[in-house]
Amino acid sequence: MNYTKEIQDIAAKLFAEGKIDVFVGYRVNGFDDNQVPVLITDPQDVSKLVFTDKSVFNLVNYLKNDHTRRKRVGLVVKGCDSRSLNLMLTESQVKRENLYVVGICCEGVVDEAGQKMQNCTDCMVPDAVVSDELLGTPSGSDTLSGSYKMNADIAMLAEKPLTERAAYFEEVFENCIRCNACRHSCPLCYCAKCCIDQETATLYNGANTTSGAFHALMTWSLHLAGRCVDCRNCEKACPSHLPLHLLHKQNESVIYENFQEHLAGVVTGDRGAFYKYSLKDPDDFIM
Amino acid sequence: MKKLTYFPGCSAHGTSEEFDSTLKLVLKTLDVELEDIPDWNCCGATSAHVMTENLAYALPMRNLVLAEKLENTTMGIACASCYQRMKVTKVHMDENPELAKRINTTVVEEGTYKGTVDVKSMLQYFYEDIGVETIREKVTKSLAGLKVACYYGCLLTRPKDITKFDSPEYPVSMDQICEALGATATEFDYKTECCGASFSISNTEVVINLSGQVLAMAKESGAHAIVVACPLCQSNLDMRQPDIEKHQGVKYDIPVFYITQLMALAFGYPAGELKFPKHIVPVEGALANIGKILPVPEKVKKPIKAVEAESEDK
Amino acid sequence: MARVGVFVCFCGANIADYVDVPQVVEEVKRIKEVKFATEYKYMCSDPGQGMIRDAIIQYKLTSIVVAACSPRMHEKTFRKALSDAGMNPYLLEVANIREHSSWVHQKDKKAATNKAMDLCRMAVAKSIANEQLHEISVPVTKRALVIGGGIAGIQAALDIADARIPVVLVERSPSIGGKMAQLDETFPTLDCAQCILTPKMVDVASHPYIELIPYSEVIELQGFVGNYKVKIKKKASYVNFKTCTGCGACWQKCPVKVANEYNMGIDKRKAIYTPFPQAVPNKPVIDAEHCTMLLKGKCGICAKVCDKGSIDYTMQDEIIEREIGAVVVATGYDMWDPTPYEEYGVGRFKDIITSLEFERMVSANGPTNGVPVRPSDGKVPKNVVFIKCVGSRDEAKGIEYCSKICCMYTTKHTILLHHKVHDSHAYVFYMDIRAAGKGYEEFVKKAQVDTGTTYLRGRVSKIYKKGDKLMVRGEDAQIGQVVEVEADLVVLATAVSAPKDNPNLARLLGISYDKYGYLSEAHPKLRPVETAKAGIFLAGCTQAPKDIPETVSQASACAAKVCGLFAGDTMKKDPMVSSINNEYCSGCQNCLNACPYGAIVTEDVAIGHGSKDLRTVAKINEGVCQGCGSCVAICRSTAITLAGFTDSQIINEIVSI
Amino acid sequence: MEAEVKDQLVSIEKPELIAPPNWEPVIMGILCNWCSYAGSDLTGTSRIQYPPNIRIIRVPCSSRVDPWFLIKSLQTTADGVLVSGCHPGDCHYISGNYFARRRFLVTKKLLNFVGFHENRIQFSWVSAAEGPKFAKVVNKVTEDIKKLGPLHLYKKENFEK
Repeated sequence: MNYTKEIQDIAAKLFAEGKIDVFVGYRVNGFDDNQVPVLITDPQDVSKLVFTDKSVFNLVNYLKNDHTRRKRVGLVVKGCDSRSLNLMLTESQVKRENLYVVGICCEGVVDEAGQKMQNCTDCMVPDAVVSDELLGTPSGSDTLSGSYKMNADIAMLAEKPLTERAAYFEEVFENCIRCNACRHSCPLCYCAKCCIDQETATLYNGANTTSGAFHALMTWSLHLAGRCVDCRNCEKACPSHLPLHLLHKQNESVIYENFQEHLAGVVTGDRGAFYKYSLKDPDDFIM
Repeated sequence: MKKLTYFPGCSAHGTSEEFDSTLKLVLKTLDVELEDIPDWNCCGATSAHVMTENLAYALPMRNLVLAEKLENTTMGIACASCYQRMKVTKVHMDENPELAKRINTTVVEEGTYKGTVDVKSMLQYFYEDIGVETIREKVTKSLAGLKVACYYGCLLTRPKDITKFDSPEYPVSMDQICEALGATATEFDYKTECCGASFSISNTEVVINLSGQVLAMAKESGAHAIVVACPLCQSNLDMRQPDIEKHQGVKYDIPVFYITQLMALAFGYPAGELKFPKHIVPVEGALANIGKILPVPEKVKKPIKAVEAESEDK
Repeated sequence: MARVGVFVCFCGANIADYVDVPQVVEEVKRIKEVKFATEYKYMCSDPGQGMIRDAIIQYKLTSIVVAACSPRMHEKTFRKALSDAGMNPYLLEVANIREHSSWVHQKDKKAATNKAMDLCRMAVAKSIANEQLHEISVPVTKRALVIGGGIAGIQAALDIADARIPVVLVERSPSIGGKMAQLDETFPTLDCAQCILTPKMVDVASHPYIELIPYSEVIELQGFVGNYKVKIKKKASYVNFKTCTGCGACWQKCPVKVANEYNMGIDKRKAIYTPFPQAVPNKPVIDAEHCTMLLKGKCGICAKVCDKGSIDYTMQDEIIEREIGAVVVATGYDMWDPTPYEEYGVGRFKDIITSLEFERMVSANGPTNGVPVRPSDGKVPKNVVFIKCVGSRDEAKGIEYCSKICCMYTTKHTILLHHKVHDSHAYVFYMDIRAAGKGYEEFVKKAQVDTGTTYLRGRVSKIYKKGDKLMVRGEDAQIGQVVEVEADLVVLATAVSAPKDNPNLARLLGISYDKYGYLSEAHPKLRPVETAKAGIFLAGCTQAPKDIPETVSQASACAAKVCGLFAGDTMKKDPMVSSINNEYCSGCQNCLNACPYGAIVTEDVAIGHGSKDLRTVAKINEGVCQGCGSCVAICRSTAITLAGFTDSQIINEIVSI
Repeated sequence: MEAEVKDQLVSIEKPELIAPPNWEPVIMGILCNWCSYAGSDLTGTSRIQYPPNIRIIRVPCSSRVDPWFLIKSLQTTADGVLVSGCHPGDCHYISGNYFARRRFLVTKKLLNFVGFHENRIQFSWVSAAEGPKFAKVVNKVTEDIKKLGPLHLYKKENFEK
């Protein structure tokens, strides 16, 4: 998977036609072959753009940035990224007319060790669902009603005894340093002011303790329930390497299996699962 | 030349041979080539679906799977019973892929069921794929003068959700085809009543009673003949007619034609090729009406006139 | 620093027998915010309330906790006590130590006392976060809109107008009267429908407080209870009603004939017409779909014969706007179309008619001068078969519900048939005879005896033609046999169905409707005339099938509701509603989805002080908000606060024990 | 990942090891005003007895219940929570309980996933007429939680009240 040439051409053309103010893409970080996001404003710099299977980050996150807000932006999205873009559009955070979206039919990206990422092997929506231009060959996978791939970690943990799970997660939350990098890296955490940081913070307990981390991360994952697109930006950003995807995938599997909803963000205008309901939702867990 | 996958069914080779052979004549004129399903099997009608669900689905499914190997997208079926079994299976399989997968395991040697072939009765094929206008164009010898009662029986248009063709209570497709041939279709309210088919052998009295009512209503409607598109209808109304006449003490003398026989006749095939001698009730009397000018129907009385409207006119 | 006063009630022995009240008082005194705590036998009594008033003043209390019975019982009483002492009544919290402690833990006084202490701690903690709230007063436009001019709309309009409240009555057709104007006689008393309806119609036209807008439709409703703005499209009538005298010269000379809707298409009307002789207003309108002058520009006869010059072919649709405070929806019903009954030959046999067609035939002012005739040949029928439940109670072809009125009107029809054609015989195929109502069962019994009607219990499976007769084949379940009846005329008691436009109207008004299209009431038992949207009420068959007495009762109930709503100059509203903090709102608009009342809209606000850059945020209309808090829990940014149940209050309760 | 799971298992969910003598659980009951709170009042007026462990908080509607109320309760004072609302279709606010139902299921499963026993988070629909049902529900929840013992998860460093 290498669309470096195509993306450079598209960016150059967009700048030449004056259609965009800034292009959000990837560049090689400079000391190894891993990549970092780059915001290009000068057409001269277009040659810095690359796109390979090392282009891991979800660039939609940069749309909540002040450098891109209210500007005309070109950006590159993979399947998962496009879903978060879809949700941003649905939740009125960005205007479609300000964007030029280069969609990728993604074949999966790799982590720093060169291993295919777990969310890529599990990926149900490899092709960008929003785009002005689509690069690559669409996989043709059924994004709306395809069968759900249960995350292996979730399945493994679900089978463990409760005490083991509790102990495991207690360590997870203990290792959290409450740096909020997960929140900042998430494209869907765009709130003007996060609930954890507000005056009610004492109520929310944002303290840098295990119970504070537990509270913050649980609240965070519930706020992303039915919206998380499994791009794993949070996990890549976490300095403590916490397995944050577990919380999101757990919610996703419950929602997908119980509520007959599409995966988050595959349909434009389709809001997260918590913002609608069906009369047929399960009722058997309620006395 | 159009091509059509054909499922003859067992009766086409026996009791309803005249249906089969005239159908082939008609399709020759209409420029349609029939492709028999290779190695077709029994549709399972009347016995399989009361015994086991699996068998009732598996038998038609094997035919459907075999039909999918031919390139045509439509399967035409002469016999109404075969059509019914095939259509029910197709609709249920398409609605429920899980069931299709399960039934498919029974006939897995033949291949995987894909649901690519549509199932139509020949009547439906004539009406939807050929079209009444095309049929009208092919008529060389008009049947004007012949009054027919079109009898659809129970299976061709019902159940509505399965067949999705014509009205389940008062269908008109065959009537329109007959009119296209030049014949007059009478207003016949018993066109979908039961003929007693399944009791033909086991409880003939029921058949005599029910088919007798159909014949009586056909006579009442002024028809010279009954037209059908189902072998069982034909055999009950034709073969049982002498018994019915004896039982009721009425002389009906109404021959029962297959729609294809009349089409072939109108398309100009000589009567000798249409296997009329296979009929129990002689057909000559009815066919003699062809060419006779019908009396002009009595003018329908003016509908009631509103009192108020009349007073205004003055 | 909050200064809380706690008042623990004995409730006679109700609390004191099972909870150690003095111990509770001692315990709450230890809470540092509690500056005063006491006990009394009956806090709700005058002396009890007096203690609260006195303590507020004496100890400069900032919030009050009363530990007593359920807040659903006496919250209002104690709030009033606070008001009387000059304190904001919403600074009160009630700890429910009776229903939730003393009465349910009668065997363990220690546990009950412990629990009562905890409940008091929770209430104290919550009260600390209580804020001063003020009743929302919403100004009211004292004018009602009634949609639909059938008997329901007429009754509602008259009742409201009689209370000297202006009413705008909108009717879609050229005349008010509705379905009742088409009826001949009414069950069970056989009153002439026209005789009892037309005086009311005239009252509407002449009432000083009713503005009748016929031949028009509601196209838009904005605002909230007490403050709606409605847009009404007045269709062009091409006749100047101000100068027209209703002399009738125009419609007598009009050459165009159109099927007459009033008579169910049995006869013809003209292209310029009044629907029926007693129409209100009795002014003709031109049917633009059929008038040759309007279609082709030729004719113009009506303009020539009108000596008042009232005909104006250039007239345009007009949009009327009114400010109103409440809406009564009375759009009535449609007759169900029996076409799916193909086995009856509906549409093929002319001599199968619906009951409303029969009603028109037997009506004295009907198209056949009150004599039922066969549409096919004009002969008077001798054998008439009535089939009930055509569409009703039929899941396969019709609708599941019972239409309620068919049993009764079919009985009435057998009587009318017997009156008009003495040697006739009626057959009724029925499923059940449902004659629940005052005098109904007696009416049915008497009709059966007087008319000699043959009642056959069973469904009809087929109708076919034999000669010029219709053969009706059905089951007589009581003898278990198939029967065939030779009929001259078949009358189908077709179901009552919701008006086809109801879903559109419901969307336009912002109210809900059920799967059949009937508009939904707020509560099936206790709020049967209200909708979930405040200030919109339902009358008549638009809510569910019902007969005339029930329709009239519901219409009068609507009127009472409207009058109650308009009783003061402003409406007082509970202040426990949501509000939005613009600074926190991220504008995701998910709360709009969650609000069942449509109380949330969006607005664009400047981002910074004096900035021209706009940001879209949510905005709550406190007049519409009912205070459920759905939006609060939905809001991730905690931008929404529900007064009285804020996050701080609830969390204070959670962490206080 | 399996290897990462702690070797030392804390007996968090074993009451016999940790529960002090005469220990009584605290159950936070969050009830909607129109159905369940009225139902609990009816339990009182009917003098139907139930265990004294529940502490009742009144909210206007089950849809007002933010999942973090449950998290907060379990982290601070409560050993278990019960949220109760109107039966589906009976919501005083038309559709509130449908929104709530979705959140509850996901919250319950998530809390269970990270180590809370599923019986610690319970839901019920209790109408204003179901006084006896409310008592039954409280009985069941109390029994369930007594079996589970005190909750210690994430309570180690309780912050200022």
